[in-house]
Amino acid sequence: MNGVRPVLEPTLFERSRPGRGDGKVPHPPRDALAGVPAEQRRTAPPALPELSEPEVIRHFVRLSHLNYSVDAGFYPLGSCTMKYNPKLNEWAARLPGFAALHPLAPEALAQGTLQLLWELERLLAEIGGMKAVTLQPAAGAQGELTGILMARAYHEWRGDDARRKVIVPDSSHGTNPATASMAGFETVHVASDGRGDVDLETLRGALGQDVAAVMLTNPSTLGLFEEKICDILEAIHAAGALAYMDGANLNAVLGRFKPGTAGFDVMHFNVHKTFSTPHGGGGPGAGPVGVGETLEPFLPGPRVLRDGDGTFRLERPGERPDSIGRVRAFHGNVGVLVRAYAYIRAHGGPGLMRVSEDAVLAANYVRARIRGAYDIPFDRICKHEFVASAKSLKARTGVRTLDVAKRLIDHGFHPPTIYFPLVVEEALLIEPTETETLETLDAFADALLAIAEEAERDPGTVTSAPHEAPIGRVDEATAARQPNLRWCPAAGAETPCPD
Amino acid sequence: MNGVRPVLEPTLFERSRPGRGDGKVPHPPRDALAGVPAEQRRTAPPALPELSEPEVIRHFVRLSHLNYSVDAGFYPLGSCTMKYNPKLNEWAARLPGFAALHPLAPEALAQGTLQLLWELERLLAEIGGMKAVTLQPAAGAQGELTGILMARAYHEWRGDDARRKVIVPDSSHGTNPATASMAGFETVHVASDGRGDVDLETLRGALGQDVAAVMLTNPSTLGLFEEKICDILEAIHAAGALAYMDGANLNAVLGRFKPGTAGFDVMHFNVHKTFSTPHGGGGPGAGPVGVGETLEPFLPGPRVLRDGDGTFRLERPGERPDSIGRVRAFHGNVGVLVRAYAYIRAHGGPGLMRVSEDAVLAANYVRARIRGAYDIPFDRICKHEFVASAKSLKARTGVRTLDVAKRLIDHGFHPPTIYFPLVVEEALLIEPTETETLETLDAFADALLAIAEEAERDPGTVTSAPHEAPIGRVDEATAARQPNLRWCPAAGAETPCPD
Amino acid sequence: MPYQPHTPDDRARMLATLGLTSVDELFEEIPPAVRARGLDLPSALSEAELSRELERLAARNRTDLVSFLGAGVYRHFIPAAVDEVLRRGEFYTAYTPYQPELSQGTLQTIYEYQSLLAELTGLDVVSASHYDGATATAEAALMTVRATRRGRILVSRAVHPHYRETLRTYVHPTGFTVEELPVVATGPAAGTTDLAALEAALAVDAAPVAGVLIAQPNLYGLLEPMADASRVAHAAGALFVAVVEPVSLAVLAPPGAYGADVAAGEGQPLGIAPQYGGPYLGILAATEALMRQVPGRLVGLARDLEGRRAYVMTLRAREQDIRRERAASNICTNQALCALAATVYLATLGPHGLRDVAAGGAARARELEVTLAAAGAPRLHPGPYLNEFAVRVPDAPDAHARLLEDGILAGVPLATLEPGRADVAGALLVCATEVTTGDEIARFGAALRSLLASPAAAGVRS
Amino acid sequence: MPYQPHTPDDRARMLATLGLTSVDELFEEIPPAVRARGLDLPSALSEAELSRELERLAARNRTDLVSFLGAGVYRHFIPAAVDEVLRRGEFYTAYTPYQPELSQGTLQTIYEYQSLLAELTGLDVVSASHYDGATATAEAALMTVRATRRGRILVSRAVHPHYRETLRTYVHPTGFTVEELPVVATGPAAGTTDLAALEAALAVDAAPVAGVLIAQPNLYGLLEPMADASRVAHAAGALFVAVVEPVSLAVLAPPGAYGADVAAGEGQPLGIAPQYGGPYLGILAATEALMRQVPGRLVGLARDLEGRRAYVMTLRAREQDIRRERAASNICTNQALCALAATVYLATLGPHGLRDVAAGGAARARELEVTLAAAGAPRLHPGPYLNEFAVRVPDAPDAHARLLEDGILAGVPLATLEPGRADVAGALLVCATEVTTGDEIARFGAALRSLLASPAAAGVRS
Ligand SMILES: Cc1ncc(COP(=O)(O)O)c(C=O)c1O
Ligand SMILES: Cc1ncc(COP(=O)(O)O)c(C=O)c1O
Repeated sequence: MNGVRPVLEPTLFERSRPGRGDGKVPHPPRDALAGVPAEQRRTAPPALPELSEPEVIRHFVRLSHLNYSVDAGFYPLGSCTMKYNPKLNEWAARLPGFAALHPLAPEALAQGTLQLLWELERLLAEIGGMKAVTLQPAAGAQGELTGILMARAYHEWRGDDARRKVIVPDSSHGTNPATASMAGFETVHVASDGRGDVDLETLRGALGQDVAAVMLTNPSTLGLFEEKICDILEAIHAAGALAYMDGANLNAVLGRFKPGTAGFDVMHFNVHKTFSTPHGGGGPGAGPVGVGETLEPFLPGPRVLRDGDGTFRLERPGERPDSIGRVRAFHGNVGVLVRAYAYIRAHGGPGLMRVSEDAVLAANYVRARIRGAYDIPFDRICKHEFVASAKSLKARTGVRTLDVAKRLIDHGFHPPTIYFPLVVEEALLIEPTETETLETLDAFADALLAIAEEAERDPGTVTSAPHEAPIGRVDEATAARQPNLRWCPAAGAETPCPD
Repeated sequence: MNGVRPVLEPTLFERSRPGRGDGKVPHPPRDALAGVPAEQRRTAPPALPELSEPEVIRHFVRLSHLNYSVDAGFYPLGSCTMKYNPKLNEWAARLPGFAALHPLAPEALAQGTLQLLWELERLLAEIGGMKAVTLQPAAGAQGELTGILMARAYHEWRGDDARRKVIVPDSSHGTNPATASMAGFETVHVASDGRGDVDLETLRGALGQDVAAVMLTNPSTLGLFEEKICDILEAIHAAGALAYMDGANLNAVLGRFKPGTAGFDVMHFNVHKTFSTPHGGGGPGAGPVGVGETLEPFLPGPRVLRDGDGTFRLERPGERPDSIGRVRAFHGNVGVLVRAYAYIRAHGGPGLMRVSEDAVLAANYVRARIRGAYDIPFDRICKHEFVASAKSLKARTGVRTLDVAKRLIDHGFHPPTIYFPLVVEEALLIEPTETETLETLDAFADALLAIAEEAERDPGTVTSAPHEAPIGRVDEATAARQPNLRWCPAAGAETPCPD
Repeated sequence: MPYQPHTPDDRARMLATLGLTSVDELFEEIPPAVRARGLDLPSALSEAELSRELERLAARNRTDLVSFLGAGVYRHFIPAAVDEVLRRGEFYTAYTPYQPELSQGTLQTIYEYQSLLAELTGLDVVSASHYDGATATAEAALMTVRATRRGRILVSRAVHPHYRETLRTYVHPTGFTVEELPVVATGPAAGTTDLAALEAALAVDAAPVAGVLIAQPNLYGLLEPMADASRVAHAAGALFVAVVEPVSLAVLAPPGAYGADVAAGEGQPLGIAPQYGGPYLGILAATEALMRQVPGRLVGLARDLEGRRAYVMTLRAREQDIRRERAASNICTNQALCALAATVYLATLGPHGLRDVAAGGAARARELEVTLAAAGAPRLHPGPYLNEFAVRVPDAPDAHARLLEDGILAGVPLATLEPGRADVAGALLVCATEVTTGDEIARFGAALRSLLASPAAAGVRS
Repeated sequence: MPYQPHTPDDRARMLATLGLTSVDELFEEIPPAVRARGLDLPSALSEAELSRELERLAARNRTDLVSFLGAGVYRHFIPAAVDEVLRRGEFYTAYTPYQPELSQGTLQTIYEYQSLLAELTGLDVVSASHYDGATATAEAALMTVRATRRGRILVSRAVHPHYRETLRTYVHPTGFTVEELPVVATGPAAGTTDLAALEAALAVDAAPVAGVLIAQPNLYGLLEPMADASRVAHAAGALFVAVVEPVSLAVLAPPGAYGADVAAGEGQPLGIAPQYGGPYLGILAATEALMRQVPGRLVGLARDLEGRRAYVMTLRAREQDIRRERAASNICTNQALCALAATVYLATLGPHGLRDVAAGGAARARELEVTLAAAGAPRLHPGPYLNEFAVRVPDAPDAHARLLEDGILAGVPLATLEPGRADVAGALLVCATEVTTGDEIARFGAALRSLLASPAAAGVRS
């Protein structure tokens, strides 16, 4: 406890005592609020907790000890690319020149950040084989929305209003269909073939005058490179649709496959995956979008431009009339983009290729090591990740994927992504990334093998796991049925607030 | 494990693989060392471990999880003043203006730091009631040495060579007698009286023409204020000796007792105690020394001076001929002193008084709470700390102080200082500091009571503690008999290096 | 390789296990026609070189001016405790807390964030975070559409223009409509939303309104008649969305108190650095009635099977990974670490500290008002404000540029923030916060006074 | 109260438990005659105000000059990983690891530090850290006295003057003597320790020498004949102490290889910022024969009672808390966190990275030598050096001051470092490291050239 063994921690509210805290900011004059009419004022101060700095720090340090993290362990989370987050990048983003810059500061005061953004757009354009890039989207999903809105704007601009559908493979990430809906499209799912690729014939059948775009993830969320990618792109374009590439899995193919060059019209990058900005417990990330010539006019604004004299500026309102407009306030998750820029500059071209090589090598190595103990539904060379399955294990022993995942916790590992992609039963999606040592990969594979063996021998221990975590499995059903989404200081306890 | 439950960690050497690492600094030209004669070169590169950044971080993050710390828990360590370390101070010491300044930078470039040091000397002089302060000493013990060397220089300067002894109370910290030896003096111990104070008669008996100085800690390491301090000081001075005050316990009496004003000739401050600079796992700290008029000429140099025009400069060599000289290179543990400065400025005078009030209140409160279950050898109002003892407990149950200490670990607490001061059998020296909440103090007292109770009921559980720590009790005897002080990469194992 | 541990030997061992001889074999299924052969990027930099390059870029920005710039992003003092917590690898390198057993730290901080924001907004359901204030506002508008099954959204023109633009981008493809409500042109309410226009817009029976969006304080820093607007909106069966600034909620009536159904806003002022625009924190809060319409993650307090308190992501059926095309939103990655910053910030300041921040800004703003008026720049609007307001300055954009030369960032010319709006073209929007000093205000006043006294100010130059 | 949690209610409860009514009663045993009544200090500042004040002070320092200043403290690139580790509260807010069960993190890092420094120095016993290079050197000298029971210490005059001064301070009260060895005045060995003088000093049979201290590289950056000096010292029964710079040990022969019994030195170059003088890292390493003479903490690898590997402070009988007046030294608090910095630094750079740092500095230094010579400032000494050397400049202190005006910190005038030494008075001690750029060297060269071409340089001004 307290640095020895993590223990559960009371809430900030339970730690609060009236009269604690203070000393952070000067006390304003008594009449400071004289200008605010009484009816606009709060009648009672918000019931925020009162703590002194020592308690605040201890609270959060102890909470931090309840977390798993890349800095302390291996995250084989498929589709998430949980690679190591370089420390220089944390330093860089906090440089006062970057951190203290107001987004509405006149351009003359912002030349450093503007230059960085301008250069980063070009670095990403080269990596994606794209013509132009916007850095505004705050995450991959917002990148998707931006991309699909551009596709929509393009068809509208052509006067083609009949395209009401967006096609996604059944293995796609949930954000793809959700994006299509947000962009006002109907989603059509197409199935995978026996090798895990998109079924070309089904796709051809689904394509038509009513399809605005096809969203593909390549390598797919099964960790497989679409071998028929050329035929697929040809079919999409033949139908007058646009090809959207979900670039979340770009870590597998840096310098080996450039979506834009290959024929994709638009793609997003997940900088919090491929370019190693930290996940922060769920965010922030950034989801830049690259486009080819066709979609460039529709990019959201304002873009960063370089003037003839080498200074950088933002697009003026109305300078690019076909733009889909803003997708957020200001210029993007700039602090995250600084980290991505640093990451790319630290690697250079050959370095980024080596990233992909090592990521792919590691995934195939783990696949080879656990084959046999687990099903490998698509047992071919994978890219950065692969799907395993506990289907046979479950049939033999009753031990499910969920149990294997929870038992991994006892071995000191974060579980892989489970039950995704949806198309594989009892799926375990495993992505080792390039930043884990061979020793770690071996230890992880050994743990999976040991669990499979244990499932045969002593399934109860597996199905009741985890045993070593600060908490056991959570009663999620009750949590959803009787949601308690906030502490209620008035009630002074963990009962939901009275209405 | 890995952020869930701390596990032991292999050494850097065991994690090393040839070929890992790189990318931190540019590669110099091949002939970079052409100017260095072959016989001056190393024949083989040092066998440092090779790791990539991700492994380095994970190694140290995991190791950090094996540590107890103020940021995660309560340290009731008597004589150590383990108070909370403000976070602003960490930020301040890292400001590039402070951190990047070379100690031989011309004074014109160093005005900010020089001003801070100059002001800090004055702040400490006011707190200690002293005439002048040197900030050079790197720790309390070096402050003691500096102070005693000044006492020696003073007697030498007076031509009084007969004073070969330094008196210390038997309850004194080990650094006091060790300092006396380093300064070329013989140590004389004087006993405490029944109330825990220095025995005035014994002291009077020991004082004489051969005594250079008396080192007192006040409040003493028993946590008691020397009630006869005026008589003691008078006796010291009557014998022609100087009075040295070990200020390590100043946290108890800020604004209530100023050693210089009371008559002490010289004292040291422990900024890593009283002024809350972090202990860093054993250092660095800083041990400024304050002196009265008598000893000012002997202060180590160079001191920081303010010129008439308000600029700051360092003393020139020879400017103060009676100085004892340097006690270290450059100007002191400046980064630590920046933190101390910030701490004092954050409090102001009333704030520092409140620090002492709360520290003393907390100590007395815990004393009152555990009285009965443990012996309180000097059961009177204590200052910042108090001595308890497991003597009766041991007599009744066989459970020793060491066992109580180790069992506290299972309760989530760091043990107090034990078996010190040496004058109390089975001592537990408890110092809560002012930065712990009443809830924490209560929880700690409850744990001590519970252990005392358990000692009666189930002594075996106590004597075999800790049960919850990452390791159990260490075989220290073997460690000292067959010391293994370094990993031996050549042997590739934890065997001591071959000679 | 900067961050990869694999040695040639490691690679050889892995290839051997796979029965391969070269890594190229791992990429053979990429059709030759689309196989790329490298990347044309600047060469790799060592960390030492890269750090120097980044320092050089950062130094090209200038952040040392005396600044009165707000307009949606505010300079506040950020206690050192905030970054101390954010820098902990256990927080910033953790993944989304899908596995509660390994994520109680993140989950509890999110639950605490939700609880703190519920206190501030007076609304019970708070999303774990959205991208920023603008997207949170857009999602709030879409919530009103889903909840009411109506198709018209009314937004005040005194909502930040970036928010209105984002709203249009988000709503456009859905086929619903966004209409802007004008602001009052003259009189004591000048610059606030025109309530008469609101009532008129709500009265169109054929096209019932889903939601009404008004900002408090509004774009011009003015306090809006939120209670009246909320009542009018509800009377017409519409939902009311308050676009709020969180620090102001320490002293202003919370959305819950005036009946707002949803509150959206930018959480940047809660301990997050400006960073030229992000990452920030989209605040989204709603009444319990709207719980299942809230997009994005929600964390609930639950129990593990042994009865221990345990936090967990809950009501997941709203989310894209479960519901796919029927999800409430496509949001996946959010701004969790920024929510943590806000949580630590609020915990460190407490209710009294936060009140001091808000009131300190208000006090400085009044000092600024007096100083600028004395220098010849009176307020544009007469109504009450908290810590931001617009002042009339002859030839405002030019004056702004010339003050820059004096080292003063005189807020933002409304002409650049809202181009084409004659009513505000001659004004600067200025703000003060608790970090603004009396000295800074005096410098601004002096520079403005001397500027307005010089002939160029009369329009000779520009 | 900035960092105290006690509320009035808490205080009242504690007082009540004690049966007291006021905190003043807790201080009643302080005799009235010596009872103080408050502190006359500047008033308390809020964190926001204090941070501004500290920024203001820091900004009064200037650290942006092109710097060639070394002389015992060196600018090196510090990888971001170092501060990331040091900022972890688990390390910097931990206490001395007296309780091994709760301190394995700190203990293991110290053991690793000892092991890394053992590799670098070629000596097996490394102290957990000493205050700084100067005090470590003084303690090394005292070790030789204790081990040999002899009373004379010889120190080269080419050891850093601060170290020699500290040595005198430490040795003076013990009654032992310190004698300085001269440096060779002319010829190829100019500037290095005079070995003939060493032999002569060692030959005084009546007063046998305990230890001989020579620095490598020495004060002037020159490489000393350590192997010869070591041999000569040992022949006379004295111990040999090498005062070393740790980065140089990546490429220079380690003390163990030339028979040194003790190595002392300043660890600042291993990832520690200059900070105007500290906290730094006193390196102290010795042969196993001297193990029990080493002052300060030592950590050993041990076993817990269940056989698990466990680290623990060991050989404690040398220390003040056990041995009191018979301890090897009075040192208690050391520089543990700085030793951690060095450990992370070395782990991050590895053997090849550290070699690149040392060799990179050497390459830049040769570039600097050529440039300065071409500008009119030739080297003062002819012998080999690593990355620091002295150049002859007319009117050196004045030239130094005028170069400052050009933004160039031209090392240190030896006249200020060693006042009263005519042989070096006309020289600047300059250094280059891996962070020195070609551009910086060119700027220095150009500025120096134009300075020396101007009439003032001929001594007209000064
Ligand atoms: C394949 C894929 N697409 C899209 C996304 C969405 O990205 P974000 O979470 O950044 O919104 C993800 C994220 O997990 C993903 O794995
Ligand atoms: C009473 C007392 N004096 C002196 C010292 C020595 O101080 P330092 O450890 O800073 O050398 C200590 C440290 O623990 C102490 O408690």
